[in-house]
Amino acid sequence: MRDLLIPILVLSPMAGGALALILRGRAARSALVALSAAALVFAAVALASNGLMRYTPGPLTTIDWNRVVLAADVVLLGWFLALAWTRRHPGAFSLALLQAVGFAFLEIRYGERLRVTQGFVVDWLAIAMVLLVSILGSAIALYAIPYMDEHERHHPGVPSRQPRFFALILVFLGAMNGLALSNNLYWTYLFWEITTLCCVLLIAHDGTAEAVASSNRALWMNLVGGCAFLAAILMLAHAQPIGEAMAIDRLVGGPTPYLVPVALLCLAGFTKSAQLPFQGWLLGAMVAPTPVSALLHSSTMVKAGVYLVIRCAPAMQDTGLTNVVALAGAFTFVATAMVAISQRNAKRVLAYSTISNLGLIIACAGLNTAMAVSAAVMLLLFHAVSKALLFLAAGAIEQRIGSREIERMEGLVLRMPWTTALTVLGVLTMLLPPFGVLVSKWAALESAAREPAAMVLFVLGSAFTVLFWVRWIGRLMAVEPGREPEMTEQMPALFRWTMGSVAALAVLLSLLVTQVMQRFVAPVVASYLQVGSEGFRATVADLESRIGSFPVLGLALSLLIAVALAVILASGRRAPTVPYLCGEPPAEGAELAPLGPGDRPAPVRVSGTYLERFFAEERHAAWMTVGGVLLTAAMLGVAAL
Amino acid sequence: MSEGTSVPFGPQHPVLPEPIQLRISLEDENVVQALPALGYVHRGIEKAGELNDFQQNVFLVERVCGICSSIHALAYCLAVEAVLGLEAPKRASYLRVVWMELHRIHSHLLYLGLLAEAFGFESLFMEFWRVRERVMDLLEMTAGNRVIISVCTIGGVRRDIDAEQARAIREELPKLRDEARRLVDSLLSDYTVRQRTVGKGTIPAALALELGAVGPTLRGSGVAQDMRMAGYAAYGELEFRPVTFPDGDTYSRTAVRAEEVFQSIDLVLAALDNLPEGDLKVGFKGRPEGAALARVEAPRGELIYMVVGNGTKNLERMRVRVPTYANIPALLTVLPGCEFADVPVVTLSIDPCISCTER
Amino acid sequence: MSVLGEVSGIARIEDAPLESLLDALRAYRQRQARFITASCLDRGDRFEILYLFDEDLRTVAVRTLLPKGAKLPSATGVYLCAFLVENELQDLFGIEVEGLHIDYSGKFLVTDTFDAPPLLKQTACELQLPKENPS
Amino acid sequence: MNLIQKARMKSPWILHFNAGSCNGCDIEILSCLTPVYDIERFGAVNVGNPKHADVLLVTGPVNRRNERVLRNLYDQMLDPKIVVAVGTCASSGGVFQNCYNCMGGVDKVIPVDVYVPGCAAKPETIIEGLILGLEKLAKMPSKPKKGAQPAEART
Amino acid sequence: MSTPEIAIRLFAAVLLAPIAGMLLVGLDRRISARLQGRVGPPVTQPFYDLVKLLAKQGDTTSRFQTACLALYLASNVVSLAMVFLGQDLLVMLFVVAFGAVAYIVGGFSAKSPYSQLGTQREMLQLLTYEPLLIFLAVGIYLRTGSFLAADVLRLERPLLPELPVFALTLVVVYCIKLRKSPFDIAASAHHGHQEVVRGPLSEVAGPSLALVELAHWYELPLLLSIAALLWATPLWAGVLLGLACLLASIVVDNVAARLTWSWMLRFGWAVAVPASIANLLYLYATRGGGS
Amino acid sequence: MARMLRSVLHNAFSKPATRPFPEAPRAAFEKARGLVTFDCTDCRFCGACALKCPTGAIRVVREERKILFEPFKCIVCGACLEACRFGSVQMGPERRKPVYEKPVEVYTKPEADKPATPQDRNE
Ligand code: NFV
Ligand code: SF4
Ligand code: SF4
Ligand code: SF4
Repeated sequence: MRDLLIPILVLSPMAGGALALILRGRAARSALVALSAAALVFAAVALASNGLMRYTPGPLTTIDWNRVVLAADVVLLGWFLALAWTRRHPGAFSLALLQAVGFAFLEIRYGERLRVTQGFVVDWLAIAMVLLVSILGSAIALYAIPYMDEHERHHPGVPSRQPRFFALILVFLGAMNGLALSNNLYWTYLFWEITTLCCVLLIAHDGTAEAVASSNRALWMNLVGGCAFLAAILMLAHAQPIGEAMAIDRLVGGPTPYLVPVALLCLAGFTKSAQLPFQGWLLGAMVAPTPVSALLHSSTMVKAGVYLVIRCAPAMQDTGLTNVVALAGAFTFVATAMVAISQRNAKRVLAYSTISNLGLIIACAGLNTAMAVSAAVMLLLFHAVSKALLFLAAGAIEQRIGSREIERMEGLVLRMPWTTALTVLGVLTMLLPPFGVLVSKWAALESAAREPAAMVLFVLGSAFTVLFWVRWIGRLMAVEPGREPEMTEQMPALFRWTMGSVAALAVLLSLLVTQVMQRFVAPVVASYLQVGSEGFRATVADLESRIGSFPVLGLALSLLIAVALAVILASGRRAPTVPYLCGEPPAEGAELAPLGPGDRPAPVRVSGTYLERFFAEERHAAWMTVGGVLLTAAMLGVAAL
Repeated sequence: MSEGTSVPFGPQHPVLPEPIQLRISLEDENVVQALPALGYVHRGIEKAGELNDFQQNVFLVERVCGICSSIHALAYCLAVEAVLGLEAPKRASYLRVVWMELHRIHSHLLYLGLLAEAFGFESLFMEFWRVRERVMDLLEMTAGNRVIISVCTIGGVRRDIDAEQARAIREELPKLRDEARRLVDSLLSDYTVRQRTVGKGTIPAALALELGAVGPTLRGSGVAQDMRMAGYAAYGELEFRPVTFPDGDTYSRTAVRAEEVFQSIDLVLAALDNLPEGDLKVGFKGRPEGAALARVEAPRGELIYMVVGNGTKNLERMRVRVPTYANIPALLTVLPGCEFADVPVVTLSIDPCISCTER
Repeated sequence: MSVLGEVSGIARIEDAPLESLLDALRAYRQRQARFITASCLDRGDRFEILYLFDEDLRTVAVRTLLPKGAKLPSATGVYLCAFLVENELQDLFGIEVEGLHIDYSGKFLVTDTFDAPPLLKQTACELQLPKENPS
Repeated sequence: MNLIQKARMKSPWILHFNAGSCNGCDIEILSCLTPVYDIERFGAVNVGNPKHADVLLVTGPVNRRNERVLRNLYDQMLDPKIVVAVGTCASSGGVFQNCYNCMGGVDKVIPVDVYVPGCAAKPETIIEGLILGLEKLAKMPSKPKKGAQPAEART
Repeated sequence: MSTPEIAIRLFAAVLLAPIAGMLLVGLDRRISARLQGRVGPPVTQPFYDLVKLLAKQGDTTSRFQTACLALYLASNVVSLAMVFLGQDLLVMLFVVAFGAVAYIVGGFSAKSPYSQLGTQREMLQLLTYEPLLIFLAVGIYLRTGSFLAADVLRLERPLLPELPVFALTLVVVYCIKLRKSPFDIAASAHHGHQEVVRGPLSEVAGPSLALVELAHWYELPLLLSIAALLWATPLWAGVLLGLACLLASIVVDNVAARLTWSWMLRFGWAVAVPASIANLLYLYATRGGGS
Repeated sequence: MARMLRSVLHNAFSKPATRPFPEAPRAAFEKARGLVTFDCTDCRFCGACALKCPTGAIRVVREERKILFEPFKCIVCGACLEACRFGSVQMGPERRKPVYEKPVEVYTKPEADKPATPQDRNE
């Protein structure tokens, strides 16, 4: 049974995806998605309860798995080449070509060294990742079923592209699990590239010019990452003996002499996580249907990048590299949080916030202390859940109001009370104590306290963060002038269930933050940083570090009491009243249209503030890119020295 | 759904002492349009002026506005006197100057306080109004009332300033000058005040003239025009040079009014020094027939009364054109481009008086 | 009905027929005379409208006679600031002004609670005058 | 005097509305706030917002356009509240008796609790009027009467 | 800390501190008045205001905003209690931010446009003072080696000499939090002479407004105790320091005009934040091996 | 800001400008225009005062030999005073006090035994 878990996690969704392509009926497809989801959740939970293990699949009848991987790689690279060619994108084509050449060279020159004995190693970090992918991924895939029906009603594609869509989603889930579990750079590379391919194809799903252009940008940027990944493999293969070259646990288990490959892997991670200067593709990717954004672009695929960096952390300890990584992450954190303030498009806000949080995770990984890495892992978990919720909610909103503009969501609470409530909850779990993301942020701040640069950047970034979140919920709660409340919010049942359960998960995880710490995070840190108690101590009530403590239970209780109090206080008698409009009474029938010049009713309206004067993207694009380029270059440079 | 923000500013708004509504359209707190809605203080005084006895009208026009009240009375009286062919006695003309200038001091100090209040400088507001109380006391002492002093009448003045009172005024005004000097210096040199006023609502001289701006609003744009130069009442016999500041912004307009406080103090003292003996008013018989126009300088600028008599005790027409009326177009032109926070400041910078405007 | 003769305080009154009114105003504008205001008198079957200008502290005027019921061409094209007073003419005298820059359509100073424009002579008797003590 | 009554006496928050006055009384109201009269001694604050105010100080004879504004402001104030008509024209229309656009006093539009005489009303008189009004305010019931409509629905 | 001690401290934070806060709010108004040459209200004025507001009939504030304001009040209570219990300063500041967020969201939920405009400015105020406070906490950490407020009390020497900038930034924070010029851009303290009327509170009435007043009674002691951390030994000196900051902010209020939000942002991020950072860098540079 | 600082500090350390009102009211100015009253001893009920009054605050009922005066209409202008040739209108410097209800004061010629006091008649 144990041995079946990993194949189930990796292969069953892939098989499901293949079937979805073949069985094109809606019912069959839904059933497949549901089945795969069930299998994934089950297997992931089983994997988690089973704990640490190693697993190497035996040969498939007579064929060595490595051959399968090789074949898959060849297909994949060919696909990339074809894609770049048909899309007439010389940059992407050259990158794909470079990779193909490099790969051929690798196979021909070092074919032997690529074989490893330990195919999969299950540690707590991997488990955490698999849980994320499987549980959130399943929820999102289920959510996508009604979503895509509605989506096709808005974007009639003839014939329906849903089979392809779900096939890609399912394949992607398998690949993500593979990526998390594989202990073999060579295999990881394959999974890595599969996620890229799924991502690129899914971005182009709608086939509009904008979608294709965004997809192209994602393609070439991720191919840069692929090249870096491949270069790392090449260098390792060149330098290391057979049988060890590709084993991740050996490479990053502790300080390593192979710093340049590690730096290259970090670079690959940066591209996948859309860190500066690669932020462009993730922003463009927002044209994809929202489940794609939720799944790939916030909670899972982009996490692959930071996952890789966290994995690499032990190898970088006490090197210049780790400092540069920290700096680069912190830089992304601040810069993107700042620019997010000027965004009027909810999905772009979410995208920027995602990039920003990933930056923070990377920065924590770069800080590389037990506390910092704990913070990174916590953030990885909590952010994924909250962000998935937010994306799902944003999708539901978009389908209902036909826009992603925050301004159009003004007063949404009157029109879609449930979705709005979930959105606000999502934001609050991102923003406020005692919820998980904030606990992680606290951990991040405390772990950065001794590093001036990181500290300052963390503080500034956090300040920006508050602004765009609050502004968004502010708009949602702002009562739009003249709009009558329509309390008839119909939501597909699957929306309600998936969003509800993700929301529940977000809250639950937050309440159990000490448990999460003990169960997942502490073992992760202990297992591969080999530092034991240096991180956080979790008692029943508090999360304690050497330099501070977070009274999780106390605050949760206070919050509970406060909310109860608030409800009581707010339930008193209310006298109806018209809003204060400088004395002019509103005209008949229009609540917020007081009489204006010439006694004509003039509607009142207040739009949100986006501080474009200070934070417009264009104003900052140049130095953000330059900074990103310099920092990534510095990363490689420092490693080489 | 329209982009941007549209809010009413007034009629009842805490920074507005008077009801007027400005419909403000904003983009990210920058004003793109400001449209006024007036009529909240329109009473119909021009019509009442035709329905009343022309002598009672003096009391009515005083109440067009409580801030420049005596100047309305003066302008009306000058116009009616012109129709009737009267000339007020010398002493009355000098007394008129005294009271008009005291009134101007109170009005300008009031403005300076309100402006400070508009940008939240509460202590300065308090200080200016504290100093202003000195003038109010002088007014009450000499005229018997604080704001509506009712001193002018057709043919002269209704009250006298005796030696005792003149001495009191001479004693009080230098004290007031010292205190006001200190405050005006604080105001005009203050960093935060300059932040809020310099370059805000700039009306270039050409624009000011084109839009018909008058008074301190015009002089704040560097145009030396002041009806007192025409020499009505006793102004022709007193030394007088209009105060101007060149920049046309809120700061300049404020500076003009601030300096005019001192100019007015000098005028009062000079008028008292030269106060001739003589009658307070001339008697008259008959009813106004014919038309006359009187232009005087109210605190906010040129005030015009046109009186058309038809030989009865009721006038055929009483026309009032007040300075704020002339300044509003300029204000509306410079509001777009300001920040929302500047709206009250720039609006107040023309020292708008809506009750004058709407009569 | 008569019109104003000499007006003490107005240096010169220039008559302009309705058709050439705007040209007359334009001439003042060219001379950079400052527009003061317009002023209207109800002369029975027509209105006597004076446009007042300032030339170095002297007052000069352009007069036009507007038959009741006729439309008055707006001066806002020449002097923008005339929009206030023209709206007032619409309100208080019921004169229709054509081409008004910002038109409050008769609700500039008053809300429509009057049967007749209040500043017309005949309206006087329609206003109840509370001369009597209500007691 | 119980605590609530005392608190009401000592914390009158003022809303001032100029209902078409000549400004004479308005500037006298403003004077009350300034150092020489300083009604903050009695806890009075000019809040400028009907929702916060206990005392509505109205000046002016009320005209046909601001009538609706006055009514609206009055309605927006929470009970208990008092209205003080400041100045002759707020009390009765005063000198504006022949003016076609005037309503002739605040009590033509909303109930007035205290009339303050004077044209312009002097600051001292306004203060006396305020205190007189507060005595009335303090005695108003603390709980809305059974079945009484809240502020908005009345009038 | 023993249970009785915790109880005593909680009692002090929840019941005694607000009384002191009330008197301080009253004192604030009185001092302001004296600076303006007036007599001003009695020191117990806030108490009467509160009682009066509570006795207002009906409440026109929306349920949601009232709830938000209650949360705001609660966050002030909790954060004050956290300081009194010697808890983690960062977490305490997060709790403060929680309150600010609740206050802001409440302000957005009101229909009046002034509430909305004022709340947007409130948000920018948060953006201005939030980093200053966190930097202060970091500064304290750098000398005590801990984020726990309790550890400050163990120091032998006062922190202020090494953290001078933070006393100044605290005055800025006081001005913002207490709605004083030049930073009373979202709503002025007591008088509504503001282009956005009372900002987020424009629609808040009666008993709901009382919640806000009450919240201020906690806010002042909270701000004072933050200042007191800079001179915690002896504690009375810290309290004096807090009072001095308060006094400074009152004086600043009376010698400055209200400036605009854009000025505030520029000032905050171009002057106050860099100054804080400079002080922090000094602390980093001179950090002893011991901490 | 520095100059303002001097001012406010000066204020802080000197006596406030606030007048102690209502505890110790200041004496009215001698010539202040305040309370208008009638003394009908010499009144001829000629109506001149009512005619000149710009607000219609006075009504003279000749037949009943009464003067009805509405003080809350009066703007204290003094026109009646100037109009009366018999000195029957008086104006004192004291302020009129605020009231809950607007009174109408009725003045009649005093009979030999009754003093000339107004009788308040509330509407
Ligand atoms: N000065 C003045 Fe007036 C007049 N006339 C004008 O706009 O204040 Ni009320
Ligand atoms: S009572 Fe007199 S001073 Fe007061 S507003 Fe009326 S007219 Fe003006
Ligand atoms: S008071 Fe004088 S004016 Fe009036 S009725 Fe009597 S006598 Fe005539
Ligand atoms: S003082 Fe004036 S308003 Fe009063 S009664 Fe005499 S004339 Fe009438």
